[in-house]
Amino acid sequence: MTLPFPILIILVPLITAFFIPIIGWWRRDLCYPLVIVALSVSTLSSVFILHLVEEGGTIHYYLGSWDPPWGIEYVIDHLNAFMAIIVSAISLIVALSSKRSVERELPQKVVYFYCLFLLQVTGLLGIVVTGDMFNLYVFLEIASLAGYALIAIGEDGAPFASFNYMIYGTIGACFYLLSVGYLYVVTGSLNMADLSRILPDLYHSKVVLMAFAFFIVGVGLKMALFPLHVWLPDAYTYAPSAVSALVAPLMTKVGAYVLIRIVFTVFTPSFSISLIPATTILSWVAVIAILFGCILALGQTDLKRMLAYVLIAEVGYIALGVGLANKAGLTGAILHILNDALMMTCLFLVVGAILYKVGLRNIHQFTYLHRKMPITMAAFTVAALSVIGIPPTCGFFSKWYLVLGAIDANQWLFAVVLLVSSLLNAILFFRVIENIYFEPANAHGEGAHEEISVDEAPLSMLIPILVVTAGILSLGVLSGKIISSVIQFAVPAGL
Amino acid sequence: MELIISKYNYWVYIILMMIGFYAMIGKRNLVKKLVGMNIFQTAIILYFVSTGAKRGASIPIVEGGHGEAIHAIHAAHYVNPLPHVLMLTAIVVMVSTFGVALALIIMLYRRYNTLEEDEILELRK
Amino acid sequence: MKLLALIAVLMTGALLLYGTIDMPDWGDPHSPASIHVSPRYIEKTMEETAVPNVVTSVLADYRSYDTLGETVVIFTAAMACILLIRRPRT
Amino acid sequence: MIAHLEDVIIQTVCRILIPFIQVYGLYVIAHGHHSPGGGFQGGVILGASFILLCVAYDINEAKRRLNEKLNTMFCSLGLIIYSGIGFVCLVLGGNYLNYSRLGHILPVDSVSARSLGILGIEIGVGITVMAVMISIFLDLVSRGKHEEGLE
Repeated sequence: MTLPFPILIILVPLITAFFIPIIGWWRRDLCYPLVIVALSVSTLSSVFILHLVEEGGTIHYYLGSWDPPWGIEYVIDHLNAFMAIIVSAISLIVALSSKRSVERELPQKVVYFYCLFLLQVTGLLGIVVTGDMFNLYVFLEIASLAGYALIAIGEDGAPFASFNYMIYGTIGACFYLLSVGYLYVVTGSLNMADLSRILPDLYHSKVVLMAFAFFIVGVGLKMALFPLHVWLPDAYTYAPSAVSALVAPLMTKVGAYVLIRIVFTVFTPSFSISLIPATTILSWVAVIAILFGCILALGQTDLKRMLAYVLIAEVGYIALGVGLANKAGLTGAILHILNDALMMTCLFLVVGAILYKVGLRNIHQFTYLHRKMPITMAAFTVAALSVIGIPPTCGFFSKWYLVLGAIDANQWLFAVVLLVSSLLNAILFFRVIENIYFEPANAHGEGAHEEISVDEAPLSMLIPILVVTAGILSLGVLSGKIISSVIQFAVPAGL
Repeated sequence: MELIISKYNYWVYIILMMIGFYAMIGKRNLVKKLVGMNIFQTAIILYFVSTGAKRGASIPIVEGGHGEAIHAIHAAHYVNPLPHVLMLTAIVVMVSTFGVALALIIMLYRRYNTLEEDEILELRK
Repeated sequence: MKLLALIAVLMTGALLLYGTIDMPDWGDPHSPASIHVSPRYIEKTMEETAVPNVVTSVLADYRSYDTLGETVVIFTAAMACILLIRRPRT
Repeated sequence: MIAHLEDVIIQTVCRILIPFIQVYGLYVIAHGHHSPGGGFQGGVILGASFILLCVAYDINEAKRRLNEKLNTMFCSLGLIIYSGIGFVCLVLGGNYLNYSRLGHILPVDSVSARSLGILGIEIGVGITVMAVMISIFLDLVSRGKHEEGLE
């Protein structure tokens, strides 16, 4: 008998989600604690499972006790466990901070909001731990459907943004499904390990080539890689703030995880790198995505929309790491998944706190905010420094590895682009920080100093922000340890 | 020519899928987009089911399963059940997506009183 | 815009058609899909699950976790519809 | 809004037909082992019988027989049955959804236990699908108000 921890990661939030509508009819205020408990159990299980993986190697869990090519299996290696911790921990933090803003923004729909919140997290976790192509599709759809609904209940433009997201998301998911079908018709298998065993004999088949191409397009749509990003800015700008903080860091990162799985596990590196120039194309697209995201972010005055464009650039970083396809580059990409998830959570939580407290989102109106909300603004500054890549914060280290990877691959241009993008990010965030910390010249009168007293966000929002900020600072110090104990095993062999 | 005749199922599904795909990205009416989405997903279902076919095989319900003596079962006598199972799942996913999409359309109609994309974009300015 | 869409659609269609050249013929009993995984479902369904309908035994037993996922998908759809358009009673 | 239409023929025919439709739905769920059918198909037929009731009478009539609260609970109940059966297998020492473990608590051998487990989850799926169909239909036709007839 195998230990049931792999399934508990999924099962606890899932079953809690079934009970929430029933309990919600009876007592509405029980929903929030239930969500917290379920996500805590899930987080603890995933931490424990990483521990097990470190000690005993890859864990296989056969659902229904059927052997892999026939049944569905859960495969948990270092990369899966790492991703599971990111997803469950970040969703726990976002859930903690969501209480006040949900009660204000959606007073009558708290029950169903939390039900869909849990279903979304379940879907993301299911994508992360599964070892079966079709099972991945099913959980992808759970996460997407919950995401469409959660985004659509935001402010004025939200339903239309969500509708567009749904059209693009469905195209992406269908392309993924079609590729699964293409691989199925030439191999007869749906299991990832089984596929990677059979596929090398078929690498010259046109079907496999098309399947690979449509995988990249489908997953690219889901993770908002540059030319396929059109749905993202609107959707994440208009979503309720708790939802932006959940979906923005996690959905794109899980997409990036699926990309890494397909490029390096289902297809071996020899196919993706040598046989077809897929990784080269991917890295060029990623470079354009980075520059495009940074430059368009410069033109935004709405902080949330600006962050959405920054997110497109961040997805570009991860795709660049995958596209470089060497050890340093991929280490940087996987480390950046973690760092970027933290940075984006922190930034979107801060935006949520500002919206909750003062209701402002135009960066030119942020004057005096540093006196009103000093702690939140300090957290914002730390996260901004991390996005730029200033050394003690964690953002520096993943960019460092990406630059190293670019140099290893003899692509000096990519290294230059990474540095230029840091510069652009610096301009971008100092524009905001300037508005927050430096008072306008004409307001240097006497009265301006007394009027504004400290009026911080409520504790339930402040503590998660502080936890994430502490994470950003401490992971910078710990990144060497994370790489040596987890990520170096997660990088596939043969690179 | 032989290529087309022996693989006509793929041709049919690709033509259907492209009709749906064009409606999804080319049409400006939201309901037409949804109809395109349905055609698109149905085409994929058609593709999957057609890959399960075997010439001269019967439906995948084992004969002699009703208490009579079980003969030797040959896989070649029954069509491949796995694509059918996968497509049951895909149909349900399709129906669910369609339901949520209709709910979104009702929300949009309540708010803007129109379902033309251009008019909605005009109103949002 | 429509022209752009048409070009994208035609290109995708051409790529898909190009991919079908190497696919097995329709109804080929020796295609890889018919000989790798699925024969076990058909041959062992009676002795392993006692269900003659192979689709049911695969759906609800061999790949039952997928079926759980798909039931969760429609549950999600119901919750989404309630969240989006049901008006709470005052 | 369409005026409330009382038509004796339609209502009588529906009253006669609906029980048969529902029995057929139950048959499709239960006979999924031996013929095409199963939880999804049967659940949709059961849901359709309620939708027919809504069309022939109005929403209030359908809600009198299956109110909103009960319906939402059915949505969850089916999935709780499904995941509960899997969880029982987990508690009995097997992997999740390994129905052969049910043989430890049921008076059957492990192969028949798998067959029974399949029946159990088909019932769960049927309940959820039925409730979800009704719920989505009611939300869509009444634009979420659940009060008037078909608008």
